[in-house]
Amino acid sequence: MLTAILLGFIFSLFLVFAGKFIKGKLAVLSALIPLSLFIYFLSFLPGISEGKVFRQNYEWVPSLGLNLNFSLDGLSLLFTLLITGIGFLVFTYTAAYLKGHDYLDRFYGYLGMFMGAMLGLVLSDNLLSMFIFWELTSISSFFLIGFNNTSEASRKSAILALAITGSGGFLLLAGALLLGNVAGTYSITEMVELSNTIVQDEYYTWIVILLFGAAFTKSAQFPFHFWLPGAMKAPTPVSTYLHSATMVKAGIYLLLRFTPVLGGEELWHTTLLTVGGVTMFYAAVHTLFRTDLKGVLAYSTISVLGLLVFLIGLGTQYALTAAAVYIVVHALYKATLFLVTGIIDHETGSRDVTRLAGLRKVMLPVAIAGFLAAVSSAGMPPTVGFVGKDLVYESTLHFESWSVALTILAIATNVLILYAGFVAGIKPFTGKLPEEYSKVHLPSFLMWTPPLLLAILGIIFGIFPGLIDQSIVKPFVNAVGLNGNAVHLKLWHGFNLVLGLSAVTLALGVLLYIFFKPSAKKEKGIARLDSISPLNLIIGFGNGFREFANWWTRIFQNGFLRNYVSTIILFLVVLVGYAMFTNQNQIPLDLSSFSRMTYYEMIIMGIMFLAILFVVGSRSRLTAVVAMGVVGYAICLMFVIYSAPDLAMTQFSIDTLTVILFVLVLSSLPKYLSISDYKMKIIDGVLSISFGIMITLIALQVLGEPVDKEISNFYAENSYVLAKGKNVVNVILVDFRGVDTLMEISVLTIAAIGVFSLLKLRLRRDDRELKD
Amino acid sequence: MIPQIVIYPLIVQMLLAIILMALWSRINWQRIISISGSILNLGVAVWLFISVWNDGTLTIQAGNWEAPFGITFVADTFAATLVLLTAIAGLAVSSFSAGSVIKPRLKFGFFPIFHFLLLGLNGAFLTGDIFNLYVWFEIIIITSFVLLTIGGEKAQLEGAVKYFTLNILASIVFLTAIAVLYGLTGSLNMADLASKVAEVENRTLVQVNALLFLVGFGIKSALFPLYFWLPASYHTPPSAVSAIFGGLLTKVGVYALVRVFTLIFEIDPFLENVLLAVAVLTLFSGAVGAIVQNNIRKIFSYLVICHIGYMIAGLGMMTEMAIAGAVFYLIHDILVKTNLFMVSGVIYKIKANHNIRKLGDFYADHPKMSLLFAIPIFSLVGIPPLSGFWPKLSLVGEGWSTGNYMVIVGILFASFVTLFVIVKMWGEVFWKSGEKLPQLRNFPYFKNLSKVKKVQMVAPIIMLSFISLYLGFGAENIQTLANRIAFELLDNQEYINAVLRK
Amino acid sequence: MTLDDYLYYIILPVLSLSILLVFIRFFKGPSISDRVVAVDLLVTIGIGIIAIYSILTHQPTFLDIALILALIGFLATVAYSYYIQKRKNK
Amino acid sequence: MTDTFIGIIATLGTLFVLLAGVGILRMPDTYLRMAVTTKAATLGIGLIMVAAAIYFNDLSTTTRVLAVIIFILLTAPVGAHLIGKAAYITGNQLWEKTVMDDLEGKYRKTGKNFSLPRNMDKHKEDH
Amino acid sequence: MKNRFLANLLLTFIWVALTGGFSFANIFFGFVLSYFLLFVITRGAAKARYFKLVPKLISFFFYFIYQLVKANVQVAWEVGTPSFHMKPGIVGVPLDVQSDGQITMLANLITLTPGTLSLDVSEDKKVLYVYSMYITNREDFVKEIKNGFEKRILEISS
Amino acid sequence: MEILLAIIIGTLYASGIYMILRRSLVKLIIGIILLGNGANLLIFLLGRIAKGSPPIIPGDSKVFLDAYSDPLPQALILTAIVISFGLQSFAIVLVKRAHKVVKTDDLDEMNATDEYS
Amino acid sequence: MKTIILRTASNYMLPLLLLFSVFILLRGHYLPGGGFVGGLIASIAWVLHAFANGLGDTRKLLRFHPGFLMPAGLAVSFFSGVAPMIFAGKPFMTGLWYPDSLPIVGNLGSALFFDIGVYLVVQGVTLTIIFSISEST
Ligand code: NA
Ligand code: NA
Repeated sequence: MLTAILLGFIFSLFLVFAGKFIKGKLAVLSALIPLSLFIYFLSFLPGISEGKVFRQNYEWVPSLGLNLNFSLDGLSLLFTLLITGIGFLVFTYTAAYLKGHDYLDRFYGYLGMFMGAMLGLVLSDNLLSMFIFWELTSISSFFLIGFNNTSEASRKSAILALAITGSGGFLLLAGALLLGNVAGTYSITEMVELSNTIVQDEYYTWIVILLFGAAFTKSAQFPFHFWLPGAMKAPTPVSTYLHSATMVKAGIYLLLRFTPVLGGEELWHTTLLTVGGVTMFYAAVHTLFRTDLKGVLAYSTISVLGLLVFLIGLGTQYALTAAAVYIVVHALYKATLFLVTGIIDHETGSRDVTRLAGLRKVMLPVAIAGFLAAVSSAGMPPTVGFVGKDLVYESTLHFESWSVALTILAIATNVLILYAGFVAGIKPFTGKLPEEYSKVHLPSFLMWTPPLLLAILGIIFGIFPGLIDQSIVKPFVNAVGLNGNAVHLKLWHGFNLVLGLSAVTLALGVLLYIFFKPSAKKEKGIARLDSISPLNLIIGFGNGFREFANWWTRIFQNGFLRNYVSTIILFLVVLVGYAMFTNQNQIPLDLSSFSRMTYYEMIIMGIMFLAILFVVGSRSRLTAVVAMGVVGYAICLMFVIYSAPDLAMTQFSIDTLTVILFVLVLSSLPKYLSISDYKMKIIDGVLSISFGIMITLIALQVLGEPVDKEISNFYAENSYVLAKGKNVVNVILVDFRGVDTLMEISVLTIAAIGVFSLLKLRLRRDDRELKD
Repeated sequence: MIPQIVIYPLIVQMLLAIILMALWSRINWQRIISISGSILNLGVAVWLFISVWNDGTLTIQAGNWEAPFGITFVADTFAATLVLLTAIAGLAVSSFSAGSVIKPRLKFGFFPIFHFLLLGLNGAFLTGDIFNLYVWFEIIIITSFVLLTIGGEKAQLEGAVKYFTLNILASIVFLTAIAVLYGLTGSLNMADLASKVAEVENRTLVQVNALLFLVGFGIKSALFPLYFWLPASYHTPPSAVSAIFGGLLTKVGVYALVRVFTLIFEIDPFLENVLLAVAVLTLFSGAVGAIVQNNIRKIFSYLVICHIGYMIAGLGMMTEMAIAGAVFYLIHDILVKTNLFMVSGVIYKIKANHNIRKLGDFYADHPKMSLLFAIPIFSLVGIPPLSGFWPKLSLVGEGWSTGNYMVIVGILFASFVTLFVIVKMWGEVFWKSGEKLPQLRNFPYFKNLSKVKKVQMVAPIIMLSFISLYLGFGAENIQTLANRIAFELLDNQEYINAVLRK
Repeated sequence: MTLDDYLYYIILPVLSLSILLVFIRFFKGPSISDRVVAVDLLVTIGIGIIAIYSILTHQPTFLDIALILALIGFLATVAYSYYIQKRKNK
Repeated sequence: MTDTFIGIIATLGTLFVLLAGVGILRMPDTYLRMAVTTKAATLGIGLIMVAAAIYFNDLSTTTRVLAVIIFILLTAPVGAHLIGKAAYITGNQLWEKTVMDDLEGKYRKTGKNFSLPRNMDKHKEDH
Repeated sequence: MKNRFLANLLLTFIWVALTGGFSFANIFFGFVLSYFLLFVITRGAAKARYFKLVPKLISFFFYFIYQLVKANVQVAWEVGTPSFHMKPGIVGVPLDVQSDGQITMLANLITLTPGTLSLDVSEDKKVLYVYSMYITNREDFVKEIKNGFEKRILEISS
Repeated sequence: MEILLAIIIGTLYASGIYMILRRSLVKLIIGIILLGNGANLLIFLLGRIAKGSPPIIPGDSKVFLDAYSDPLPQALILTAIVISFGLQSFAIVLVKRAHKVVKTDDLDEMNATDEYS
Repeated sequence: MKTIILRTASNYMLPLLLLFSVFILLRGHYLPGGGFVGGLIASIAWVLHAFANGLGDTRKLLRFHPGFLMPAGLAVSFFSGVAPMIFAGKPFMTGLWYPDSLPIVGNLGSALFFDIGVYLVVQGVTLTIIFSISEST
């Protein structure tokens, strides 16, 4: 299975280096990859239908609990078959659809990567590796949606899609880690065993909310649905593959996968029913107001996704069987419709339903495919869509509460979905062919066979539901934790309530299709409500956030050095002040250990104090520099008094040198500015003084502590004996701590080089652009 | 036998700096010696790493004075790893500089200063003495001042004034902290301090002391609200300089914080709250800053800040797993940020512009290079399984187990914004068809450079990209390393025993 | 009264007083030259204080500092006057 | 005996230093202040140093003291000269009772400088 | 050659005095060091015949001390009493001494004497401008300097 | 005595920061120098001070006979002083160049690198 | 500055100060002083000369760019640190001592060479900085 997943990635990697080969007719050969994978997964069918689960384990990052544990059960198998099967058709279709495109190799690369990621996602038994593949589907879909990268709209939708699914991804990450934390394992199989404890954990609500966040964003549930219509900017093969058949179903997959772990609780059902219900109806209504074929399809897709969530929310055997069937149904007919739309778009250059008509005359096989798909989406017998819809009504009717309301909601949605299917699959082919499209011809068979094949499959499964009943649907239902034998797929259940509801649905749907015509006016009409649409709310929020970001950044990074310094000092003073004054066990200051105060010390300190004030208050630069000199000399005298001759010498020489330096540059230095106003001076003064007081207090506190002179004593005792020097300070400098000194002279050297280059290096004026 | 190997990374860099200084204006020689010296240094760093991996913490006492009397150099796994990363980034930037930095700058000591910087970094990672650490920090900041201002353009100087002032402030705070520490314990050796600080009775003072270190190192590692120097300056010097700055400078601060707070001070609840609050705000503030920028290097600068938050969050939670996450992120970040600034340098050399609104066409014009650049760019975002992803597992996971929900929110928010910003940048720079930019006179466009220079610029990007890929796909190895480092950091007895020869 | 007492209670106070007087001049200025003269004198008196202090503490080592002060204190004066003259020439 | 001797010399030296201190404070113009202080201080410090030399009474200290005295004798007048000249060049006013100025016109173009009241030059400082 | 040798010896002596060690090794080291320094500096040392110089130097020294004390007392009185009796001024003194060394020596001695201050030397080195606290008349003042310090300097250095 | 010294150190820190906040390039440098002096004196003070006992082993003995002051802080300060000197000289020249190139002394006008569009 | 007095004085003081600087350098291991202060005094001597005579004259006297002293001095200090590694297999900066004692200097050892390196570097640094500044104004 690892090989199966990696195949897609290897294929894309191969294209990076050998992309040229695939640009010609060889492109179609790449379809062999999904085909062979399809056959490979098909080979598991017998085993799966017998209830087996196939597993493979590889170690990857065991330290983080992340291993490539793959398991193939009924749920996974359905998805793998969809991914590879529809993948095969899409790969084939693309060879013709994008024939001669400059970046065909890239496109296939992204497709391959996406396929691999999708397979990994549905095969992972390890929650973390599942997350990895989840993210990879997002990122590869980003590249696919933005494939026409010079178009701004295309870029924007790609970013929007990634932003929404990506943020969902982070929720999944958080949820996965929390779940792993609660369960003590990342293995989903083990989590199923631990379901009872997980459900009772205090974090259960959190886990569910986070996973729902991930699933709803990925599967375009209200109010996160809006990225999906936007993603229709992608080339049609992408819309087909990602946005109808596979990627958007990842969220559904996630919900199904975790039904046995997290399901059965009130929170789980209510949320899913509400969100799914709202989504399916809201999106279905939207199809009425779309004139772009892809727009119609996008909203009907959202609607179906809502329906699936709704079904998972019902969670009964009927409902989950319905979900399984519906996944198949939808994949078949929606992929067909997308591919058909793609052909129409490719050949006529238009997707406007108000203008397209009568195309059956020029592309009959396509028309047949469209018709079959539309019928299937309408749930007319003998299509598999009919089977699916019946199961939906069965499940709503059998639900323990609100069954009437839920059924009505389902009917209303199905009516609208029917309408959408007809608009997309029938309307372009019926009626009178406009003049402008008379020259349109049937495209390469590579393009029209895939939709036709899918459409026909929809009929075959409808007539012979047994083909999928035992082999796929039962293991699927088993995999989500229910008994798959309870419900059997049948085309004909006899005359009963459900059949009646189906008939009502069909009748209403057809009536709607006949009397309601899509128009640009209606589309504009609903556009007036855009300002309260989730998309615009999110965009508005985004803009608001951007403004906030701007404000925040300008507040802190405001360009004024003094504000930066004040902020830092304030931060320090507040932190330290808090630590010092909130602490209970303050030790009173012990002054007895301090040395006697003498008048000469006091005079020197007094002079120093005044000199410092003089520096601060001086209005002349030179005076300030001279006063700085006085401060330095006072420090030097202090060093003499407190037994530090080396320091005194150094301080004095350095001070003199600093004065010399100042004096040398002073004439080319700016005037001494005194710009700050009175208020500023007060504020800064208060801040500075509190900083100074803080330092003084710390110093006095430290002085009250006992001293440990072990190290100094070692130096003193061994200075001559071991290091052959009597000036201990010097011995420390050149021997005990010689590394410090070596680095100190390096600092000096670097500073000198810096000064030298600052003063001597001038980039020539005409080389102002000469940057690097 | 004395493990002299501990000090070899310092010897090599110092020797290089001296030789390069002696070859003052012979820049061709300098290029050759810098690159080959960096290769040698990489060899030494690998050797050191392997030795430490096999034999455990190695120490050497400078001047043969036993600890705590002399200055000890300690190579534990953490230090050896960082020295190795410095060697890798150093080699990359050395080559990149040889190709990209213009002659006048090279003639004014670029390479010697650069190797002094690497010397400073190695020293800071290896030293076991707190005052000696200060000295290494000073080497680092003075070299960074010089590298930042070399060429003396207006923007450089404006940025440098702020960079300078705030970094000096950091040094002063650091020095103040050392003064307090010495006043309390009479010792400077970090292993010795570990026990001596624990014995101090006045815990308030110890806490105050820890806060001083936090602020001093916090400024250097660009934490909120101390980071202002970084966005003001990182985009002004040559890209080669931004690369080494972006990759390593703030990380030394992080290293110091991790070292000090695992070895010397213990994190009490107050400190933990401060660290975590600072971490979350750093994540937030950096992310928010990156959103509003249009200059590539400024975007990266804010992301440098933002991502420091991950590491501090890991430090603040103080569990083994969280620290391992922080360390993993540190490893990832050093390589990726270095690489990204080099990428921005190549883009600049090609287009002579840094504004993402004006740039474009990269995907159409340079498909292979775009693909290459995608590696560091998407590693930065942490698209799994690229390198930036893995540490988030540990960090978010520990956020849940320690109940620090704000940290989780911060991490996810920062990850999301990083994703958004990078994707936006990708769209603008690589996908969009850009404006027609005016051709600049005298600008050394990439296409006009000699083949050697092109190779010198692109090869390091390839090298670092491959290492990043290894980090991602070989995450198990890195995680094992990070776990070992975290274990050693939290159980510091091995370090202390190795230093004090107990 | 021992010599130490004499130095401590008589000589050192007088020297300190002198330094204070000079410092007042430094404070008052009014011109920069006056301040430089004052600083020069401060350094000179500092040498005297160091000498007395070295007697008081019996540490001839401190005389070395006096030596350095005598040698290079002068250079600051040179620098100031250099600057003053240069500025005037501009 | 030696102690008394040291005391006397130190007292003399200190008195000269005090003289310089009072002088620099009291004298009315820069030049007078300089004229009063340089020498007084030099002599005073020289005497104090001699006292120290006698006190320690060994060769190396004595040579060091001699060195200090020589240095001061060499540098003090040069320093005074430099500041004096600088003061003159920058236009420090001579005291109002000054009787003659042979340098007049060499560095300053306009007439008599010493007729101005004392503190006018305050405003000439650079701001 | 000879001058350098003398300078060399002088420096060696200062070295020995500073270090306070009269051993052969120290003298030798001082000699080598001074030699090296002089080699670096390459300057002609002052021309002087040392043998005749010594007695004059001694008399000069005492004259200087006398002047120093005399002037200091005068200044002390001026500073110490409440009222001022000064008649300050700047006087240009025409010079007979010619070499830079002599001029410098004269100027420094004048400065060291309280109450006077060498302010400037004219460009052509012919006039020394002296500031003095007590000027009764120009001629007396000039004469005092010329007969005092300048004459003695000429004696010892010619 | 320690109290006075502690106050002086506080004053140095306070005035250093105050000068840095004054918007003027020259004052900025002076502020940095004051802060540096403050930090050095703080090390000195916290290493405990002692009068009249320099850490120099007297002439003919091999070890200290009397009390001696702690040599280690002195060595540290020496290193710190020298490093500050290197930084200060660089700062002085940086300010000189910045003034010449940016043509202002007002730090508030030096904010181009923090601007963005 | 055009003043004969200073120029003449500085010509006498230069050798005196240089001599003194070496003296301070060498005695550092026993008494206050050492490479750092010694180097500063030497540089101050050169700076004084430059003040009095102009930079050109001082440059001529020096004969080489003072910047050269930096790598040279660093090399001296560095090798005195590395020497024990190479010759004795001891750690970096271990003191190596010549068995007999010399006057002034005392025991001859690697520490002295280290200090000499410091002395050279300090001069190189100070002079490079001051000369560059003087030339640029
Ligand atoms: Na030092
Ligand atoms: Na020494």
